Formats: sequence, C-alpha cells, structure tokens
Amino acid sequence: MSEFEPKIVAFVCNWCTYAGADLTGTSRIKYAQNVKIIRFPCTGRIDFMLLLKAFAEGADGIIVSGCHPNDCHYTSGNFHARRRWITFRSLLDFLGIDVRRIQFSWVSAAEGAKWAEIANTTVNNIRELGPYTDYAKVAVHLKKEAKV
Amino acid sequence: METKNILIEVKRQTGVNIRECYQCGKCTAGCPVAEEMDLRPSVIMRMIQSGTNEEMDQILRSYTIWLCLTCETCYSRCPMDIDIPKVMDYLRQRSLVEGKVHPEARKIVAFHKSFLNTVKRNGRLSELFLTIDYKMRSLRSGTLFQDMTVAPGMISRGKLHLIPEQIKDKKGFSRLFKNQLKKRKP
Amino acid sequence: MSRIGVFICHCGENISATVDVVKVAEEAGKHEGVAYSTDYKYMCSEPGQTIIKQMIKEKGLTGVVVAACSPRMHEPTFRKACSEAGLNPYMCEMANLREHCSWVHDKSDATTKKAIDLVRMLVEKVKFNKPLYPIKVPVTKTALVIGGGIAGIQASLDIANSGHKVVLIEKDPSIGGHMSQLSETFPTLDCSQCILTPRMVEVAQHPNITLMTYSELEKLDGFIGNFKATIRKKAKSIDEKLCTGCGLCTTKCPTKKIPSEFNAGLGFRTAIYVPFPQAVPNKPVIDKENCRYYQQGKCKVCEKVCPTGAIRFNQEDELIEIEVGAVVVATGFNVMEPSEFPEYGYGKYKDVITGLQFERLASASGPTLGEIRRPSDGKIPKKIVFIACAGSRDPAKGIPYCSKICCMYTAKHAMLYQHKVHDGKSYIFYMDIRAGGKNYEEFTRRAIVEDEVNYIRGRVSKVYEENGKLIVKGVDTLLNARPVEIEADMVVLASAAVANPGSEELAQRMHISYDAYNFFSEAHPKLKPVETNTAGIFLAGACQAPKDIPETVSQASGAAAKVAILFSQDELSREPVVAVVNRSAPPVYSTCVGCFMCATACPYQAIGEELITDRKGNVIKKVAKVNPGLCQGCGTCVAFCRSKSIDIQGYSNEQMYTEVMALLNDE
Amino acid sequence: MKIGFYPGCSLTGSSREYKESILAISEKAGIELVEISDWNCCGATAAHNLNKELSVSLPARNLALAESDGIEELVVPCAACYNRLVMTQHELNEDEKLKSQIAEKLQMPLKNKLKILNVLQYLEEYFVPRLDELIKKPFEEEVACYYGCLLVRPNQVIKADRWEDPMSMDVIMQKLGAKPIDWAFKTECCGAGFSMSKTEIVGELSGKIVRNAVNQGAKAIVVACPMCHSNLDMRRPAINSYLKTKIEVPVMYITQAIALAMGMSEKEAGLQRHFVPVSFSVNC
Repeated sequence: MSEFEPKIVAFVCNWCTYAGADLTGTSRIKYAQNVKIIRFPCTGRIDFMLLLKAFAEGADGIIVSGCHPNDCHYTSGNFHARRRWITFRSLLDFLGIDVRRIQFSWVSAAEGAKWAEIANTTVNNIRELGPYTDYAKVAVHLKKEAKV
Repeated sequence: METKNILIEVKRQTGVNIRECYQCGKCTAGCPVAEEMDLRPSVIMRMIQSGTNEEMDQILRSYTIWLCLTCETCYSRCPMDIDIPKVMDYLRQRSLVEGKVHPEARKIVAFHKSFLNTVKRNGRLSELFLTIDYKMRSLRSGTLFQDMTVAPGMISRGKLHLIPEQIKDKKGFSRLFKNQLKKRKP
Repeated sequence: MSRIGVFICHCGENISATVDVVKVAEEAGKHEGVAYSTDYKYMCSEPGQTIIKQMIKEKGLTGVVVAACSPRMHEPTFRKACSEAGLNPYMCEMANLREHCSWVHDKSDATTKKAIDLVRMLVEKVKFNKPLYPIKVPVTKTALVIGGGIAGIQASLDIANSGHKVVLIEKDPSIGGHMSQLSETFPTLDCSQCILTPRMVEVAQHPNITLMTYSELEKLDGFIGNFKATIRKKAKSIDEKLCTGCGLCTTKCPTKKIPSEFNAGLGFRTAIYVPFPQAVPNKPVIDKENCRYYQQGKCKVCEKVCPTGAIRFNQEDELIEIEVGAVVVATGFNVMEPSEFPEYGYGKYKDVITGLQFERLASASGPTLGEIRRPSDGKIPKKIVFIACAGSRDPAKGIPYCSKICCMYTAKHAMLYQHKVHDGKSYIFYMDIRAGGKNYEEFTRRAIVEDEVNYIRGRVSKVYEENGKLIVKGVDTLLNARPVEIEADMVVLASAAVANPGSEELAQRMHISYDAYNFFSEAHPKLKPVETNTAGIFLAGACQAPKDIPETVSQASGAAAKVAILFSQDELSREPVVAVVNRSAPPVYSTCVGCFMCATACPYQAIGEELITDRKGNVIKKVAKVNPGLCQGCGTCVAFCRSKSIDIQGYSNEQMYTEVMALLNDE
Repeated sequence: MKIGFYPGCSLTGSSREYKESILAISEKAGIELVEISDWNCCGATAAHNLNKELSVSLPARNLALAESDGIEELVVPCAACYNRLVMTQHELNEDEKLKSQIAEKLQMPLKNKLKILNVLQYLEEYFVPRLDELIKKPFEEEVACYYGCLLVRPNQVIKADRWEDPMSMDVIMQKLGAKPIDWAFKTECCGAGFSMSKTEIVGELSGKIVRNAVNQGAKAIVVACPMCHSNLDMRRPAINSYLKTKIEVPVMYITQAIALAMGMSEKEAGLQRHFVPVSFSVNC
C-alpha cells in the first residue's frame, strides 16, 4: 500500500498569504503538492462552516492564513478571523475534530519561505495524524438519507 | 566566553538586556560617585556589550562595582529602563566568587561581610558588634581608630547597645544561610 | 447550461516543464459544462488572447478559465480580453498553475494532478459567477483641508490653483501654524515669517479658497467623492463683516495677563485678541474662558470702544454642513508636555525653556524683539546649554522615535545665539547628529567649526538651580564617560515632537488609522505615503510623523496632486467586489432579520439600515443595506451573518462552497 | 486601632529617637503599632551586594512573620528596610518559583499580599486628615525636606508620585506650619552604606546636600530615613571637612517635628540624641 497522501485545503487571504505563496513560487521554494490554495478577499471572509464543509468533502487537514495582526488590508478582518478562530477552536473538541488538523497562521506577502515551511509542516503533521474520514462518512450518510 | 555569551549570561542571571543600552551616558551623568569611578557605568555597559573575557575580567577587578551605592538614580532615569544596579549586584557577587575584588574595595567588602556576619549570629544587627567585627577585618587598612570619636558620642546618646538584640527562632533563621539555592534558570 | 472555455498556458516552459499541460487541457475538456479546452505556449501574448476572444465568439462561451500565472499578475489582462469579445469580464477566472504549482513542485504525476484539481475548482466556480458592472460614483469637486499650517496652506493653494474649490478650516483664530512661530529656518537662515506670510495672504484672497478659522471638524460621513463634513464654527464673538481689524478693542481690553499661545507662553495677550500682528484673518476673537464679561458678567469695554459696533456677545457656535469630494488632513504636531521633564526642572525653573520658546525669543516679532533674554530676569544669558533628544528616543518617556527636526533646529538655535551674543558660550548635549537633508550636514558643521558651538556627546541627567545658576549635570561619552558640570544661565530643551492632543478622536471621526503614537497612518509606508486607508482622505505634513518644512511642503503638494487626479474625473468607477443583502419577493422581502451583526463587523461603516414599507408607508421590516460606495469588499460581514442574508459579489457563498467541493472531489 | 510595625535594626540602636518619636506620636493619636514578633534584619545593602538569595530571603522572613501575626498593613519607618521589603515583595510576585522556594526554606506560608507603608505614607494616611486636632504648637521654621534615594527609587517599582521632585513630606511639613524650601537635592544620595567604610565619600555627597539646603535658606533638614540622618548628623565632621566650613544646620526626623508640634517636650521627641544640636525647638 502506498503512503497516505493527505488532502489539505488552504484558505488564504488575497493580500498577504496568497501573495506570500506567489513569492514562494517566484523564489522557487519547493513544498508538498498536497496543499491546495483557495483565494479569499480577507481571512475575515472565512466562514468556519466552510472548514467543516471541507472536512465533509474529504479534507484531512486545513490551513487558514492571513495577514499579521495590524497588517490587515481592511484594518481589522484578521482580528475578526482570530476571534472567530478562538471560539471555533473550543468547539472543535465537541465536534470531534482534532484541533491539530487545522493550522492557523499569519504569512505576509514577503514571507515566501515561511509559507513553504507551514505547508510542509502541516503535511507532515497530518500525515502523522492519519486520514480523516468521520465527517466524510457522516456526509455520505446524510446524502443518502436526503435521497430517501 | 565570547561577547554573545557574556550578554546572554548577564541576561540569564539578572533579566537585564544590556543590548538595549545605546550609550547616551545619562546613568553616568547622574551617578553621585561617577567622579571616583575607574570605569563609569555607561562604559561598563559598553564593555559588556562589546567585551571579551579580558574586558569582563577588567570589570570584575574594577573599583566601580564596589563604589556603586545602589541609589538607583541611573535606573530611574535610564531612557531604556536598564536596571544597572541589578547588573552591579551580579558583577559584585561574581567578582567576590572569582576572587577579583579591587584592593581599594576590600574595606567595603569587609564591611558588608561583617554586616552579614553579625546578622547571621544574632538575626539582628548590633552596631557595636558590627563595628568590632569590621575593625578586625579591616585591621590592615588602618581603620581601627577611625571611628573612635564617634563611638563615645553614640554611647552617651544611648545609641550603642552593649548587649546585642537577638531573635528567638535561631534555628529557623540559620536555615536561610545554609544550602543556598542553585543559580536559577529563568 | 454553462459553456466554459478552459485555456491552459505553458508560460514558455515555466509551467509545461513540470506540469503535463496537454493532459490538463484534456482532462478539463471532459469536465461537465466545459465547451472548449486548449493549451498554448503564451496565453498572455497577443495571439494567445486572440484564441480566447475567438473561442468566446465561436463557441458562445459563458465563462472562461485561464490556467496560467497568478491572477495578481494577469487577471486584468484576461478580463479585458473577455470584455473585448463581449463577455462580461467578471465571468473570467484564473487558475494559478505557475506560482502555486509548477514553480513549487517537481515534475510528477502528482503535480499534474494538482493542476487538474485547481482548474476543476475554478471551472466550478465560474459556473456560479455572475456578470458584474463597475460601480460608478459621482465626484464632488471641492476639497476640505483640515489645518492651516504650512502643510494645509500649500495643499490648499495647489488644489485651488488646479482649478478646484477648497474649504480650509483652522482651529485657531489665524492660519500660519507652527511655521509662523519660527524665527529663522534651517539650513538657509531665512526669516520664517517673511516667506510664509505672503502665502497666508494668498490663501485669504484666492477666489477658489473658502477660509474658515476658529473652526473644527465635527463629523465626517460619506465616502470618496461624496463626503459630507460638519464643521463647527466656534463663536468669535465678533461680526467679521463689520470688524475692520483696527485693533482698538485689543489695546483697551483690561484682561492683559493671559499667556500668549503664539509666544509659547513667554508673552501675554488680552482676552480679545489677534494672535500675532501678521495674522490672517487679521480680526480678533474673544477667548471666552478669560473674558471678564463671559466669566463675571461685567466689562464690555471692547463693545464700548469698537467704532463699527462689531462685538457680538450673544454669538453662538455654528454647525455648517458642506459636501466635499476629498479631504486633506494637515493638522500638524505639538511639542511634548513640560511635566514630562522633572529631572530637567522644566516648569520649575523659568530659564529652562523648550525649543519652541527659544524660537520666540530669537524671533524679531517675539516678546524680546529678537534679543535672547532670560525669561526670569530679562538678562542676556552668557552661557546656554541645549539638550537634544529631550523626550525623543526615550522609551521611558513613551517616545522611542526620533523627532527628526531637533538636531537641525538646535544647531540653528546655537548659531542664532552665537550671532546675537558674541561673548556667549553655547553647549549642545547630543546623542547623534542627524543631518540627513540637503545642505544639512554642512549647516551643522558650520555651527561647530565657524560659530564655535560646543557639541558634547552625552545626555544630561539633571538640571538644578543653585545661586542663580542652572547647574547642568551631563557627561562626555567621548572622553571615557567623563562627568561634565556646566553652570548655565539658560537651558533649552529640544523637546520631542508629538501628535496633537485630540488627534486620536479626530482619526476616529474620519475613520482613518493612526499609529501607536497617535500620528495618522499612511496607506503604505513606501508607495502610498500621502494616502490613508480610507479612499479620498489624504495626509500632509507633521500629522503623519515629525517633519521639517521642505518635507511637509512636498507632501502637501503630493496630497494636492492626488486630490487633483481624483477631481479630474466626473465619475469614479470601482471594482464591484462589494457585499449585497439579498432581497426577495413578499412576504419575506429579505432573509435579513435586522440583527446588524454585519454592521458591527464592518470596518468601513458601510452598512446602514433600510426600512421596507408597504404602500401606505408603514414599516414592515428593517433590514441591513450596504452602501457600495463605502464597501471595500473584505467580506467580514458575510462570515458574521447568522441568516446567510448578506453575500459578497465575486466571493459568494455559492462560489466558495463550490470551490471547496470541486477541489476535493477528484472523482 | 492596631497596625503592624517593623522597626528594623537601626531604630533599636543608632536611630532610636526615630522609633521613640514615631511610637510617641502614634500613641498620642490613639494608634497602636504592633511590632512583628521575632523580626530579623532585612539584610540592607550588604545582602544584596554580596548575596542575592539572602537579599530576598531575609526580608521575606519578615513578610511571612507579619502574615502569620495576622498583620495586613505594615509600617516600616526605616527607608532602607522599606525599600528592601517592597523590592522583595515585588521580586517574589514576579517569580512564582522563587516565591515557593523561599517559602519552603522559611517553612512558613507566604501569600505576599501585605500592604507596606513607609513613614510618609503612614503619616499621610493616619495623621494628615487629623492634623488640625493633633497640632498644639505649629512648627514655624524654614525646612528642607530630604527624601533620599530609597523612598522614591527605583521609580519603576516604588512608583512614588513625582519621584524627581517629591512633595509628600513638604505637604506634611507645610501643614505643621513650616515653610518647606524649594531645593534641588531632595532625592540625591547621601552616601548611604558607606558611612563606615568610605566616610570621605559620605562627607562629599552629604556635604553637597547640606550646602544646597543651607544655600536655599533651610533652618533645619527634615528626613525620614535613619541612614540619611546618621550621614547628615553623625558624619557632620566629615561634611564640614569636605565643605571646609562649619555648618550648624540640624537634622531631624519628620516624626520628631510632628512630636514637637503635638506639644511634646524636646526630650520626649529625642532631640538630645542628635550630634548636631537642635536649638530652635525651645522657642516654638
């Protein structure tokens, strides 16, 4: 059996981390293919239901990354995201999701190397945690029920 | 020890980051005994910053660290809030341990030692015993008759007790002087 | 049914070297809803764009996905191409195959698979894209300039000379600001008032400028091109039309011992006063807090002597609303509070003064008519000590930054003193000499070499008085940290430049950001130094950070140019990436429940209320409404909304959920 | 009313008039100062110059004893002891680990929540509001209020009001009827711990202080610290030899000034114990 290849979705802000990941590219710094980026206007836009959706669709791990505190393009979006993350984090246990499956970080447009590092560490961490199927199973079950 | 390590060691022992010092000299400018010092406070800060082992050795052998009165003027006025008196405490203790006390400062050290010795014995300080202990320690420095003029005046004013006050819990108290805690890591 | 076109770019070999582009195009072609897919060496080139345009027309494409470099690079290019082919530009998306895939991974099947996933994700997204149209907003071509110092004066004149209207408001009775208080200016030693007053007059006479002194900004609503400013015009207690500025009232006023703000407390003024002889407008105001009539109900001497009957004791503050398209903030700076220097005895010893006070002593229009005399006894000081960095670069006093101007003005002060008192001795205690402007270094060297100013490197610890002398206890760090004691006749503190009191509230009133020291923040420290984070509001001068005159004037002209650019358009168009509250047919009208969580989340105050009424005008429902002019499109409100009633165009819930699903469902 | 009291060693010896006067005025004001049972020396300058641990453990023992006596407020008249106790309290609160180590060594619990008052704070709180009723004979002299180092520094920890130019003693003296002079050496160091080991430095530093006070017109110097007192009073010969003149300005404790104003005799106030005689008290 081949090694487990985790599926990791990165929810990133357009102004900092997306540009930071662009810099990773222009600097030709390599990282694992497992991480795939979805662009948001701001981390403040990221509804945590989207994270649950990602797990339900089979994601094994998630990265949420935006601007450093005080660097938000929209002044305060990242603070809202951070506050929401603190609340959401305490809910994770109840939801039965290992908190280590979600990596929350700040990566600026100038931190190309940091982005690669975060991507790689997350992949390694998730690889250790193993596949995550609980939510996917529930989702399949719910879909079946809905059809009946 | 190299520059970096000396700075790290000072930080570890005192919590003071000497790198903060930008050599404005306000500590020296306000120090009441700066004139008498062989190395001025701001110079000591610079030597720690850029110093080698040789420079550290020079600091530990300096007169300055013993002249410092711990009046805290430097610390209170320092724009960078650098706790220089705390660093001086550390330097003095190290100088003592390494046997590098400046010859001129022996009197001062003798006095402090006598002080602690008297306290160790009685729990409280007896000024008469302190004076006697100190005179014995500093015999060679020629201080024996220095305060002869003061003592009679003190006795006549009821200020010098011939029998020292003592505390009761001597056993508990002496524990403080034994088994000194290991150097703490922050 | 969607008809999507997918265009895979090789980017020379940048993408094709690690990603099997042919396979990606092939796989994309199999995807549901994809009507056409191809790959090409340079999609952004003219022929590449032609392929896209042709296919839009030929295949009747409803959406386009270009898989190439980062959208931050070429999104505008491809959107423009789509638009030229008749497709709404917002129906085009880009998959980032270069920066996020080919450049960061080695050549492998997994890399190609990732590329396929990314393309699929955007194909699914595009299916939910809606045609969007840039938002047009009209522009009111009047600028509001706040602050009548040199920054505000320069900005006002530049805007007015470019043909636009300006309203200049100033909180004090006269314009001129700190520059009017200065004696000579470095590095040329030309007289400050001589170069400033003509400009002040020009402001007052310019047909495009409305000058409102003794006025403050009360409120600012609206958005770029369409601000509504409320200005409080404080009661001057005179009828400005009748007053001729003869000055009789000020000479007769019995309250004469009020410390003069203009003279930095070194001289006195009356309760009805003109701050200085060259004031613009040259008409007095009554300072109510010190006026006998206002405080005790008796006096009215000014009213009795006024030949034109211009005094109006019952005048009240006026609130004036004006519409403006842009705002230039030029509120300047202040010097640090005296109480911060207990060790230097400031406030305790009369002869310890600030740099600004020294300017007044050295100024020909000052309380000593330009002679350097001690405030305590009027004697000419034979020894002066200047202390640089009094407060600046002093985190313990709360100011870690360099005030930038002090090195230069202190050198100038010492020079002026040496020129006026030939047998005098001057000392400057300094930490570094920062003379980084044009002709600045030459200037400080001249002070040292030609004018024999004694520079001593070290800070002063204490200043105290003994036997009528000020004893300065300093140190010379260049001489092995030797303590230095100077018996001085006068001590001048180069006290730090700080933000104006109240600047925090003003920033909040305008919704612009400010830094830890309450200076206003520019939008970008390098590339947007005069813009603020709020579109349409610009910065000029020392309200942004301590600055000297040349820099202030440059920035003011820069801000004016930005305003002129804005006013060169009749309408503004903005990216339509804004939030929208849904509306539906009755009886629901909208799923919005009116909780206004969105309004709490919004950093731009872009969310207001909308009342839905029936035909009779009864309110049926209160819902949130987004002002597209203010909305910047961050989408924080969307994540906050409990009922999923607010959504953001271009990053809608539908689109984002689809992206997540498409990315993970690799069949 | 009962308040905890830590006299410290000097108050039992060289500055016994300080203790006598503070106890006397407190008694007259109906306040009982209860000495901490079995208190020990705070270690003073010696401990923190030579031995970091003792500099904390010696004061900590007193804090723990006070707690076990049920004391919540502790008056510490000696400025040096006050400084050491406050600094120790601060250091232990900053470092939980050290606190538990010290408590273990002391074999006593240590909550470290004591309210520590120096003599000025004590007077401000318990005397100033009642001075009108307590004063019998106003103390009408020009005085220089001398605070020294340890009541105000380091301001980062002690947080005294106006630490460069403190006023609390001046305010109290003014209320007694005195005319506090404005002078520049309120918080300069007198030479403190060098009284015996470096007497010539004490002569110089204290000399500058006394000179400025006299130059500004002081008829007496008022202090609140035994070290300041002994340096300025007992070391007057060293001061005079530094200044090359004979200065006769007396030095007295603020509590003595209050005692006189409250109508006590010179002897009750302990003026006879000074080296430099206090002459003017007779006519007030």
